[in-house]
Amino acid sequence: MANKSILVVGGGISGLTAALEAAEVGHEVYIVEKNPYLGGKVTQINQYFPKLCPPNCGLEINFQRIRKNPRINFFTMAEVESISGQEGNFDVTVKLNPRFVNENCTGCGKCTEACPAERANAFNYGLDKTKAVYLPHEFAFPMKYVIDARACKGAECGKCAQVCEYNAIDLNMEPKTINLNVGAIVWATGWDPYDANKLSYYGFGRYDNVITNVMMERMAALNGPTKGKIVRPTDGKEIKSVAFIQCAGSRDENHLKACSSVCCLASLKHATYVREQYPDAEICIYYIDIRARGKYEDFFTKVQEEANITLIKGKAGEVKEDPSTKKLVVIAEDQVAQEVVEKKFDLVVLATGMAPTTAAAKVPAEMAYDEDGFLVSGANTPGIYAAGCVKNPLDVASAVRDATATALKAIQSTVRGQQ
Amino acid sequence: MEKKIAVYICTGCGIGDALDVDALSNVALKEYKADICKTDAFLCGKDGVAVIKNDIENEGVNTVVVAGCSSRVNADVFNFGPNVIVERANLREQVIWCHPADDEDTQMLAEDYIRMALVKQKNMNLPEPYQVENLSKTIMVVGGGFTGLTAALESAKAGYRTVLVEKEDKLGGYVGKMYKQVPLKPPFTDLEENCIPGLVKAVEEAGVKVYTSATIAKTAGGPGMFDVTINQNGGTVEERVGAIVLATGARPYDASKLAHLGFGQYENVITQSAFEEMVAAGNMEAGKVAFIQCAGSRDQEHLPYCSAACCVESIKQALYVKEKNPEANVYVYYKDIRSNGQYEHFYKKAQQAGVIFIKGDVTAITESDGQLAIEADDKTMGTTSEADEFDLVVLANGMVPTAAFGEMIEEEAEEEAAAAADEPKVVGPTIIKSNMLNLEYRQGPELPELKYGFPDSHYICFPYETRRTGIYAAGVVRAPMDMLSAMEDAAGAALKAVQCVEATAKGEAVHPRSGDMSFPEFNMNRCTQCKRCTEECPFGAINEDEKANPLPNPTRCRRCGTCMGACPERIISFKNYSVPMIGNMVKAIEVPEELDEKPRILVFACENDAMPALDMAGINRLQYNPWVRIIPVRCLGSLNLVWINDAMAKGFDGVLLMGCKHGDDYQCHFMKGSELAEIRLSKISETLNRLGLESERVRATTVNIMDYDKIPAMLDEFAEELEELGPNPMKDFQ
Amino acid sequence: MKYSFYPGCSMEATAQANLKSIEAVASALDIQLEEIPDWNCCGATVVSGVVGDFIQQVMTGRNLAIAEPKGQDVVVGCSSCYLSLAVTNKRFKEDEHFRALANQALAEGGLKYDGTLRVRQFLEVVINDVGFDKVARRVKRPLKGLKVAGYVGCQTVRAIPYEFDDPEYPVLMDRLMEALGATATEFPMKARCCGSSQTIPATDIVIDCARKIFDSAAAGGAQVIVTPCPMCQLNLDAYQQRVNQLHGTSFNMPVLFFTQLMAIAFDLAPDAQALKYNIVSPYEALATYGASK
Amino acid sequence: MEQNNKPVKYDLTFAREIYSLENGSYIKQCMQCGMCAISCATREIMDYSPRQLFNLIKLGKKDEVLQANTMWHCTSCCTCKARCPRGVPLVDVMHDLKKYAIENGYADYPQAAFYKAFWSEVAGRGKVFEGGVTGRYYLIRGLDEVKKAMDMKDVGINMLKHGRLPLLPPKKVKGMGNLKKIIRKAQELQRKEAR
Repeated sequence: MANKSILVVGGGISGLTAALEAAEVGHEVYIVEKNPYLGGKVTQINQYFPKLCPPNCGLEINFQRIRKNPRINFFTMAEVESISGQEGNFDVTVKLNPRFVNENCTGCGKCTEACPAERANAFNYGLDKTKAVYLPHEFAFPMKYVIDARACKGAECGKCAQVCEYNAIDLNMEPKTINLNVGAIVWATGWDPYDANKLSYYGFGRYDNVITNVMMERMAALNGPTKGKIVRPTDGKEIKSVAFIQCAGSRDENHLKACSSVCCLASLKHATYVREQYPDAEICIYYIDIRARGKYEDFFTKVQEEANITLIKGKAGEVKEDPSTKKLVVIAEDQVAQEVVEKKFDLVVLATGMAPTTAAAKVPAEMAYDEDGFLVSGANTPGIYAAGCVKNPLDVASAVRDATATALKAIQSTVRGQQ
Repeated sequence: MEKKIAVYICTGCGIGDALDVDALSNVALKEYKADICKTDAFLCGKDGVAVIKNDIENEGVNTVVVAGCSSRVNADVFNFGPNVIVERANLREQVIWCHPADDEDTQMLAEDYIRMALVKQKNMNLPEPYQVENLSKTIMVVGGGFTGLTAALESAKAGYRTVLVEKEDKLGGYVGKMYKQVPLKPPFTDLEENCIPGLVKAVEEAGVKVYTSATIAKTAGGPGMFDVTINQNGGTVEERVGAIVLATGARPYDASKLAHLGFGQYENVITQSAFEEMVAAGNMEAGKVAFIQCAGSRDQEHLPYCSAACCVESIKQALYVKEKNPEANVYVYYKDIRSNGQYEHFYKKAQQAGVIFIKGDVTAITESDGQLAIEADDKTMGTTSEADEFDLVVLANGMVPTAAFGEMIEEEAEEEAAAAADEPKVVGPTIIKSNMLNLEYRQGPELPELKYGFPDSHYICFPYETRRTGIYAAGVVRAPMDMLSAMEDAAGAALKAVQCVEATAKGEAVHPRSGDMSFPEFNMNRCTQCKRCTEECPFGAINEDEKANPLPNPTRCRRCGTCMGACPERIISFKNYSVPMIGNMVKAIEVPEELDEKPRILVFACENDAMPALDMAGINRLQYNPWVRIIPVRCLGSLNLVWINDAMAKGFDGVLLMGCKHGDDYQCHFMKGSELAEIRLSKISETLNRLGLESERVRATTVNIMDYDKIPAMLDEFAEELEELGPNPMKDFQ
Repeated sequence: MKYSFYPGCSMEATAQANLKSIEAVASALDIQLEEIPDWNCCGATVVSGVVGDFIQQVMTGRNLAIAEPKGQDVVVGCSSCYLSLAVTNKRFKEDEHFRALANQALAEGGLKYDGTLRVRQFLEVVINDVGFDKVARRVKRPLKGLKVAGYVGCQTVRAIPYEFDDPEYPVLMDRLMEALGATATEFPMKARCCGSSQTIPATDIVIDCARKIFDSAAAGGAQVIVTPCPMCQLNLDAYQQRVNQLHGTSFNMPVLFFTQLMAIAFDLAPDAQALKYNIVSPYEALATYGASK
Repeated sequence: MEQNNKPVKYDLTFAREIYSLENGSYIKQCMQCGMCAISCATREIMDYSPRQLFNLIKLGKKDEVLQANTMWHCTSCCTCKARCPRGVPLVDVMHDLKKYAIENGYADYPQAAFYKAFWSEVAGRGKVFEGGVTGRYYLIRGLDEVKKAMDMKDVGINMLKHGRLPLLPPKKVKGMGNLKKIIRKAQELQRKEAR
């Protein structure tokens, strides 16, 4: 007898969607998420294109759906260690990494006030710091604190444990392993921003005013490191000009071979962020092709009209820094003008693309991957499906569509397994 | 149900330090005669929960008020099963975290929230699900092209009886006529054989009931009970189905409108589909071919949108030419090559095959001796360029959804409109009579369009959100997309259809209030046939009889309460959400006398965006005016004007509605809720003025979830303005 | 640690200092270099422009074919030769059609190459096989306070991009200099072109490129430039005076092979330091570190 | 590029010839991003950026392409090759264009003479001797170039002084006969492949 339950690996927008859609059909679902919170990458996005609406809005609804649905079980700080068995009957071991904060946590925040240690805030891509015991972000679901073991001074400090009135801190928490038996698996571990350090000609990592598109999202976000103000990282001052460099890693045989699909629209959206804060700033987008497919074309048209941006057809070749002013020079061949142009900017944003998480960490099962490491769905092991950006570089709406479709595939596996 | 009410006040997270808990208990026990009231220092802890459970099991408690943190947290902890009503009074996020401790105003606020929670409980009942007789779990797919076949196959594979209706005599649609298809799998470089024959076979083997040469004459009923009349071969067939996938596809843009590209003028300027058929028939002999992208698309004069599929389709067709004759000269004129995602590999493949890509606007197409010449503004060459001796020029002429063809529904009868001319009115969505579903819906026979005729979802997070419950559009009828997307879309829509029939069977709502078992009930005795409910329902759930009586279809309903808010006679209510329930909550709030100089502001906040934003203000410890009392509503669309009356009569100095953004980029999860509320409000301003109440006392604002930083100013400024107006003159009349 | 060694033509003429210091440093680090017998010119980047890549790669392949029976990694001391050998080797490994054709030609000389070897640079061997720690332990006279601009140049890191270090902003040679006790300076031009073999036909290009490199090195406060590449060393050393004449600058920036600096830090004999070949005199800058004539 | 108003006309004949060169077909996959134009160490003095050159090839502008200094100014620094997002090995393509230009009589640039001199030296001795290359170069270029060389004589003298210009060439490759046979065979195979 096959198991009708479904394991979803990855609790980002794709994983959440796949899990919720399957659970709302009536299936028992387990979500395994490596972060201490659900929501994945979209929690770090300020606004979605083309509506410029906040992702937390949709997440809030999805979390409501989880709260109300007893068929959904989720594990944060968890990772799948092994998979055995076959479609309809998979045995999965899941490692639960220690949070050092137990279910007693009420989210009151006293521990953070007491904590003496700091850590770089990964949620804001290192643009600011949190205490070693921290709430991942204010919309975090579940709303429980977590301790970063690398930053924590350990039991001999123990200040957090002393102030906690609810006995919620357990500095000796050990990893645990649990076993699940499921009928189908949806792998929705998403993507990582491509490592911009590898694009040395753009100076990321050497020039602080060169940032990536995901950092731009944090900077523009009210709950980000600058409280939503877009500024020059070197001095926190207002900007007068900004360049967006498209295909920073994508469409590139040396980096990500595929097009990441979303970066053009993301940069157009970022242009609206900048324009809202700086009515007179110069905004330049360096591109090869502007890929605003389907009805997103309307957004492209609208941004061109309203945000007064300059589009330069020509991939930016290099970024140089003027060491005295920290201004950046972007050099590119403007192909319409047929000339090499050098322009100065206060801020350069690299539109880094999507590297599938499976480029670095494979599924512990027989699976196939394409040349960039994107997971091929159901190729070798029936019953294990890829959903969302681990399969194709997708925008959010498409990832949700894909995840919804994948929920059905997973359900089919549990039906097939029964026959 | 005889209610046995217990109130549990949590004193943890600083609540006990900031508030006089004994006084709170007194409100519960003395004022409201709650059966039990207990306090606990750590209510969400094991021991705290055990206390509640013990009272439920041993004391017969069936109605619980948890006064502590927000309902956004610990929902699982305070869930005591389907037979226990649980209500939360938010003393943490919305009281002590945003107001000073040990303060008279803060205490009054907390006490009011206890009162409101108790009143709310007294006025609510456990919902009983709406059950349908002769329920069908059959999935009907309309359209037998690539998307429709895929959707049908996917739902059949999930174990559901599936019916497929196709208007042509043959399945396959647009893709069926193709020579080959674009790659749908890694490495995304190779042309694939046409999948339609295999798909048709699989659909037949999966037991899908197929109707070809068939159209839908009528679709009546609602989810779980759609009664569909199918016209086929002069006769009719009836099918009862549970949910519907609309996959009627798109049509190529009318090339006769592309005379500027030589179509109609030169025989050898043809469309993408004509080329496809030519190659499929083996009649393509051309040695020199040009493809012109965006022929119609991305053009404000024609199709302002990008048709999404044409770039990869033209790359494919260019490869046909190269496959047949590697020496052939093939040119593609483009604005931007949109080979998104892994289709980048496909683009490169075509380049490697020797296809020449020219970024340029075609400025002229001419013909001499049967051969065509193209002049273009060649962008990367920095000059005007020419190429000639083309045997064929293929126009990538984009797509128009089948849902866009037909007459638009006219607005309501003229006289009615005239009569109500001075009343602002919400403009309903556009519905085009495209003759596909012929829904027996009061609001029109097809899915409402979003834009350009595509009946798409407006939500990024919820692409299958539909304004006609149980009917999901998929493929290129929904939005411009390529085959890979359409394939996924078909399965996604099939899932939603399956989900809808399952939820309907249980009497549950589907998204966004999935799982909600409540539904609106109508006290028809008092109905005045005003049609507000039938007009305003965002989901077309309510039909009308000839006498304009509303005929609710609960399985279409999404439980937003818009009908309840619209009804001037207040005849519509849910078991756990009603006009009196909220009205009594308003009345339960203590409004101090004028001399006390403690004004009161009532806030109706949308529970989807405004309530979380208010919580966030608390989490960030943002301090705001303690005069406000916040009542969450399902949607501002459910706002009934009588509540404003109640508030004014009670002596509130002002009322603020916090709803979602409306307009083109609306955020309301029920489409028009906040907009409707504002319109309703505008209708009473005159009345208010007449009563000597300044209409500025009642206003609406939009709040999104990330506006929490603006909330203190929003409330404080409103309070200041109210102070300038002075106290509500009705205050001491009560 | 035993390797086959391909010196390349320049080691016998303009870059004798390279050969001498490599040999001495290798022996100080227990690296055995066995010269490939009767090696021939790799064709550099020039021959392909006259007769095409195939001929050039076949010629280069002859060296690999001779070395193959020993099975040892082939170490190259010249960046340009490394480019030829590494790219050719990659082609032998990856392109079957090429391998078959090239072996047809090699057969004329009784040779065959199956593509089994690894081609490496001396710099990379020092870094990866010896390691910074062992190098640091071998240092006798730390180059404390010496500010070094690590000029990696082009082909060292771009022959096979990412194989060894970042192709445009390499850092490993800087780390090596630090292991010697020196300070690596900020040097944005560290991997930009010196003009290469344009020396003879278009000297202007070299002068122009060299000027930019000196500017950048000077701005970072460097006292000396080190490089692994004979062509770079020659252009920057021999044309420095010319740059000064034409641009009115006054650069006095000794340009050394990194192995020369290692020889100094290892306190090896003057012959191993091979400083006499340097045109811009390094003695003054290096006097305190024991640079000897 | 063309300044008159007449549109330039696409003719793929020349492009096909170039595509047939050893690395020529890579040109086809250029997506006109312009990365190469920025990468080049000598871009300021190039007639056309590599991207523009590829465009001209596509257009069929044989004279413009073969008379261009672009490939001759290439220093083989490999920056463009390392960066090209489409994986076009530009340095190798430049080799082909140089070879093609020489073979088709478009070899007026001094670099062409240097290249030929270098090759003669290698083909004759199996190794390169800078003195030999220089001598051969001036033989090809003639007296004017020698005059220019005299301007540089201080450079040469300095090199001599520091023992970096041996007057006698190093020994030839011992197996020169075999090497020549190998090269002859390779040339034969190369011709066959091109067909």
